Amino acid sequence: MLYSDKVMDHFMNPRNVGEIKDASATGTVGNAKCGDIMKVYLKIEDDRIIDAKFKTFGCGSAIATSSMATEMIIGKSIDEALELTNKAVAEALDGLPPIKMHCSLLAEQAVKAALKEYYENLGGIPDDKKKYFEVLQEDEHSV
Amino acid sequence: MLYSDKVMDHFMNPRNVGEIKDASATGTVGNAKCGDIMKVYLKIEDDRIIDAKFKTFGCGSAIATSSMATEMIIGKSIDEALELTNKAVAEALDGLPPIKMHCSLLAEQAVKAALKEYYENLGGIPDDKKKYFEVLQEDEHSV
Amino acid sequence: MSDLATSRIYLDHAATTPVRPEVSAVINDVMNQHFGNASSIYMEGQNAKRLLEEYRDQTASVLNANGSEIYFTSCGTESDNWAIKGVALRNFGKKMHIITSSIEHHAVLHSFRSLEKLGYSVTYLPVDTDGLVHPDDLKKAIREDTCLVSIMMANNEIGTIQPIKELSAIAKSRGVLFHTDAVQAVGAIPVDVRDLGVDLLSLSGHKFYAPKGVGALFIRKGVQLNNLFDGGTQEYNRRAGTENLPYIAGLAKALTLADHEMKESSVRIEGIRDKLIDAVLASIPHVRLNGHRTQRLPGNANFSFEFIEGESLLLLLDHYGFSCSSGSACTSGSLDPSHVLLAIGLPHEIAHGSLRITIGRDNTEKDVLSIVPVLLKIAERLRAMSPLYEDYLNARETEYELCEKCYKDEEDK
Amino acid sequence: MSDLATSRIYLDHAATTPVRPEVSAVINDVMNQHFGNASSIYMEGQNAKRLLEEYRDQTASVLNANGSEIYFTSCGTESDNWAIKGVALRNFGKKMHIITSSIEHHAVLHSFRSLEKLGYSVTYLPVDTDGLVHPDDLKKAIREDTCLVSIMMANNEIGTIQPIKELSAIAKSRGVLFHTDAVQAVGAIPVDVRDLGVDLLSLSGHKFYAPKGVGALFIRKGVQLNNLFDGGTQEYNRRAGTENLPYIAGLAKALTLADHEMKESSVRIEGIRDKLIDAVLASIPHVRLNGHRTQRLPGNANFSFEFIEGESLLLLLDHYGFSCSSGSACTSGSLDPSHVLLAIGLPHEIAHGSLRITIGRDNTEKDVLSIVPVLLKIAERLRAMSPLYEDYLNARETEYELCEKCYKDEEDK
Ligand SMILES: Cc1ncc(COP(=O)(O)O)c(C=O)c1O
Ligand SMILES: Cc1ncc(COP(=O)(O)O)c(C=O)c1O
Repeated sequence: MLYSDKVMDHFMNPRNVGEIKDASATGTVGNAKCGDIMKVYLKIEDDRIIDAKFKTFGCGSAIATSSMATEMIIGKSIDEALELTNKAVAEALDGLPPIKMHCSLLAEQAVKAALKEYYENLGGIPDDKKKYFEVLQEDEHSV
Repeated sequence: MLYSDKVMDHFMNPRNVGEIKDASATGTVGNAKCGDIMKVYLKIEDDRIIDAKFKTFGCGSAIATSSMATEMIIGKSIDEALELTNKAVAEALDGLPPIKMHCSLLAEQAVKAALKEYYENLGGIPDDKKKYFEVLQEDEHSV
Repeated sequence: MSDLATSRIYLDHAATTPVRPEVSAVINDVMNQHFGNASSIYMEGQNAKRLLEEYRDQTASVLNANGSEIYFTSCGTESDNWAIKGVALRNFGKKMHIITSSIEHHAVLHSFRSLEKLGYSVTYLPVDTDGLVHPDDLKKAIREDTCLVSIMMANNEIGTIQPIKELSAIAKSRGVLFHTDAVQAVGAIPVDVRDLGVDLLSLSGHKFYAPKGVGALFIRKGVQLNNLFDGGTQEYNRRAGTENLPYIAGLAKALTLADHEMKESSVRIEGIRDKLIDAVLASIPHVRLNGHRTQRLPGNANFSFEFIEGESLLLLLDHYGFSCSSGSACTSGSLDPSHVLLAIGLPHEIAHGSLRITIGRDNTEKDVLSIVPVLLKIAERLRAMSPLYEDYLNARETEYELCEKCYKDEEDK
Repeated sequence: MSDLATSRIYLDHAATTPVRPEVSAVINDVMNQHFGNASSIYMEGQNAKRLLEEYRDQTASVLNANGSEIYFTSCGTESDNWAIKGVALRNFGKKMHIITSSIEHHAVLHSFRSLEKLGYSVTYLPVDTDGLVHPDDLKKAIREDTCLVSIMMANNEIGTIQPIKELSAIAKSRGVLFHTDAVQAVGAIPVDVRDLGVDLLSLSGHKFYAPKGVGALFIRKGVQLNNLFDGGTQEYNRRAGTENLPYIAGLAKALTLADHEMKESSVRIEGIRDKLIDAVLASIPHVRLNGHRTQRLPGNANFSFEFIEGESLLLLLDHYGFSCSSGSACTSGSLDPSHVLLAIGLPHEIAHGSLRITIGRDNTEKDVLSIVPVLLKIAERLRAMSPLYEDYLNARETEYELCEKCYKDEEDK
C-alpha cells in the first residue's frame, strides 16, 4: 500500500472534520495550485484547546495529517500545542511516503496559523513564542 | 532456413570437389580476409570443357555456388561457358540471401579467371571476348 | 494472491490492460518452445527468425505497413524516444527546430525537453478547450530549419483524437517528417499508416491486452534516423538487442485480435461510455466532462469534480472496489496537476479534481454504471470536508496565495 | 513444433539460454495475476509496485548492491547504451574523452562509435594474445578530460575474464567513472559490485535462463548520468516506460537460482569444458584454443580450425544436431571476421575458422564430448575441399591479394 494502516484509518475515518462556528481562531494554509488547502478551527478556553476541527482539500495524507494533528492538540495547553511538530504528526501516523512529507508540515503550519491568529487577537505574539511560528515562513514543498 | 533446399543440397553434397592434376587452366579468386577463396580447375579439349573441379574455402553459399557453377559449365563449349552469369548461378540455386549474393559473383569470377588463363596460354584474350572478363575487375563486395 | 478479486471493477484501461488469455498462451508457448536467438544460424535460431518475420508481417498488415517498416521495441516510451531523438540527432547542427503539442505524453514531452538541453529549439503547439491542435497553428510554426513534427494521435488523459491526416499533410507539404504517438489509438480505433500519411508511428502492446514491455515503431521506407540502441545487427541494423520473441508474438496476436474485434467492441464500449457520461453529468452537480465530446477514444471518460482533490477520490473509489486514475499531481509525486488539463484551460483547483475512467473489453455496462452512485456518495463526502466547497457555499471567492515556486519547479523539470 | 528435438545438443549458451521451467512458471503467474501498472494508486497498481520492489531487492542482494541502485531495462544492449551514452552526454562539452577495450561487445563498441560522431575522443585499449587488458595501458590512457572507462567483465567470444577490480581501482584513483559490461559474467561467476569497485554494471536476463528482453543496470548511489528513456517517473525517474513486471520477476528468480547453484554448477561445467578442450586439441590437428586457458568463463571453449571457414563448420554441425556459433563474419552478414579474434592477433583466415562452444546447465558430459568425433569428421571434409589446405600440403605460402576495401568498410562502420 501507498500508505500505512494508520494513515488509511485517519483518511477513511477522519477525526474532527467540520467547522466550529464560534471558533476562537482559525488558520488556513496551502493553495489550490499545489492541491492542498487546510483550514483548522480552534476553540480555546483558559489557554487550553478544548476543541479543534478541520476542513481539508487535498490528498489522502493531507486529510489524514489534518485528522491526526487536530486529535493531537485537543485537550492540550497552548504551550503544549506549540510543541507540535510535523515530524511528530508523521510519526503518529506510522510514517508517510517521502513525497507526502509536505502534508505533515502543512498540518503543523495550519495549527500554528490558528494559534498565531489567537495571539494576534490578544495583541500579538509574545517574544518568547515567536520561534514557534518561524515554520509559517517555510515553503511546504522544500521539505 | 537461411538457405534454400537447393543451396543446402549443393553444400551438403557438393558436385565436382577436388583437383584436376593435368588441368588446362585454373582460376583463383577471393581472399582470406573476407573469408572466401575459390579455385576452379578446367579440363578443356576442342574448345569444350570436358571437366571442371573446385576447391573452396568459404561459407555455405560459397561452396554451393562453386558446386553449381562447375556443374553448369561441364560439357559446355567455351563460348557457352563465357555466358555464365552470377545471376544464373544464383537462380539455379533457387536464390541466395541478399548478403550472400557476392558468393555467386565469386563463382562467376573463378570460372572467368580460369578461362582467362586458358586464353592467355593460347596467346591472349581475343578482342571480341574481352567484355566477358570485365567482371574480374568488379569488387565482389559491391554486389 | 490475484489482483482480480471478484468484487473489483477495473476501469483504468488507458493505464494498462490485463493480458488476454489467448495472448498469454501464445507467449508461454513461444517462451517454452522457441528460445533460439534469431541471429543464430542453426535450427533453433532460424526457427526463431522465421517466426519473428511472421509476427512482423502480421503487425504490419494490421497497420497497412510493409513488414520491413515495423521495428519492435521494448515499449511505447522507447518508440517515442527513438523516433524523436533519432530524427533530431540525425539533423544535429543542420535543422534544429522541432514541433510538438502541449498535451503529449511525457515520453514525448520529456524527449523534447532533453533535446532543448542539447540546443534544439522547440515549438509547443497550443490546443483548444477540447484538446484539439489547430492545423493553422502547425502551418505557422513550421520553419526552414524544422526537421520533425510529433503530435499524438489520441490523448491518454482526455481521449481527444487529433486530425492527424490533415496535420501530417501540412508537414509533408513542407518537407518535414511527421511522427505520431499512437500508443492510445492502436487497438482502439483504426490506424492505417498510409491513410494517415505519417512517417513514424509509435505503439505499445500493453494498451491492447499484450504485456507491458513490448512496443513497435513504424518507420516509413526511406526515413532516416539515428539509432537509440547501438549494438548488434538485429531489426535490420536499426535496433540492437536480442529479440524478445515471446512478447513480440504476444503483441502480434493481441493486435490481430483487436483488429478483428474492433468494430463490434468499440461500438459496445462507446455505448457504455456515453451512458456513463450522461449519468455522471446528470446525477452529480459541479462536474464537467473534459475532452472532445465525440472526437474521442471509445473507452475514455474524463471528469473534473469541483472542490475535490483527485487522490482522495481515487483512494475512496479503490476502497469501494473501483480502479480509476486521476490527473491530479498528488498521485504522481509532482505538485502540479496534469499538463493536459491545464493546457485545455482548467484552473489548478479544478484540474486537481479530475477523474479518468477508461473502459475495456472486460467491462459490462452494469459494472461500469455501478460506479455512478458511488461517485455521488464520495463527492458529497469529500465536499463536506472541503474548505473550497465551504467558500463556494458562503459565496466567497477562494483567495489563497498561489504557489509560484512549485509551478516554476514543474516548468524547469 | 519444438526446437528441442531429442537428438539436438544445444551448445550456444553464450548466445542465449532457454528459459528455465521455474522461471517461465513465475512469469506466467505474474502475467496472469498481477497486471496492474506499478504507478497506479489502487490495489492492482500497489500490489505490482510492492512486487517490483521485492524483485529489485532480490536482484540487488545477489550483486551485493542496494535495491535503490538497481534499474531494470529491456536488455543488455539498453544497459550498455544507457551507461555509456548517459555518462558521456552528462559530460558533453566538459569531459569528452572516453576509454574502452578493443574486444567489447558491439553494444559497447557501437555506442562509443556513435559518441565519436558527436565529437567525443575514444581510446580503444589493446589486449594481449589471451584477450587481457593490461592495467598499465589503462593508467597511461586516462587523461584530464576522461569521464568514463568501460571494460567488459568477461568476453562473449573467447570467455576471457578481465581483472576488473584492478582496472576499476585505477579509474577511481583518477576520479573517472568505471562501467563494466557483465552480461556474460552475471549468473556464471560471482559478481559483487562492492568488491569489484565498479560504478555501473550491465546485465541481461537471457544469459542466465531468464527470457530475452529484460536486463538491469547497476548504478552506484551518487553516480550521475543522463537518461536514455525520457518520459514517466518509473525507476525513480531514471528509466521511463511502464514496468515489465513478469520478466522482472523472471530475472530476479533466475538470478537467485543461478546464485544458489553457482558453485556446484560452475565446477561441473568447467570440468566438462576442460575435457572438451583437451579432447579437441588432442584429436584434431591444426586447432588452437582462443582466450586465456584458466581465467575464462566456466562454459566457454573457443577454437580456431585452420584452413576452414566458420559458417560451413556451423552448418555441418547443425546438420549433425549441434548448435554452436562462430566468430566468422559470414554468419553475421559482415565480411570481416570477429574483431575480438583479430584483436588477440589471429590472422584473418584463422579467425574465419573459429568455433565457439558454450556449455550450459542442461548439457551432460556425454552430450558435449559427443561433438569431438563429429568435429574431426567435419574438419577432414572441409579441409579436403579447401584451397588453403592444398597450399599448406604443397608447402606453398598462401598469396591471395588482401581486400583492403572490405577491411576499411568494417572500420568505417
Ligand atoms: C557481453 C555482452 N554484452 C551485451 C550483450 C547484449 O545483450 P542483449 O542481447 O540482452 O541486448 C551481450 C549478448 O547479446 C553480450 O554477450
Ligand atoms: C500516449 C502514450 N504514449 C506513450 C506511452 C508510454 O508507453 P509505455 O508505457 O509502453 O512506455 C503511454 C502509456 O504509458 C501513452 O499513453
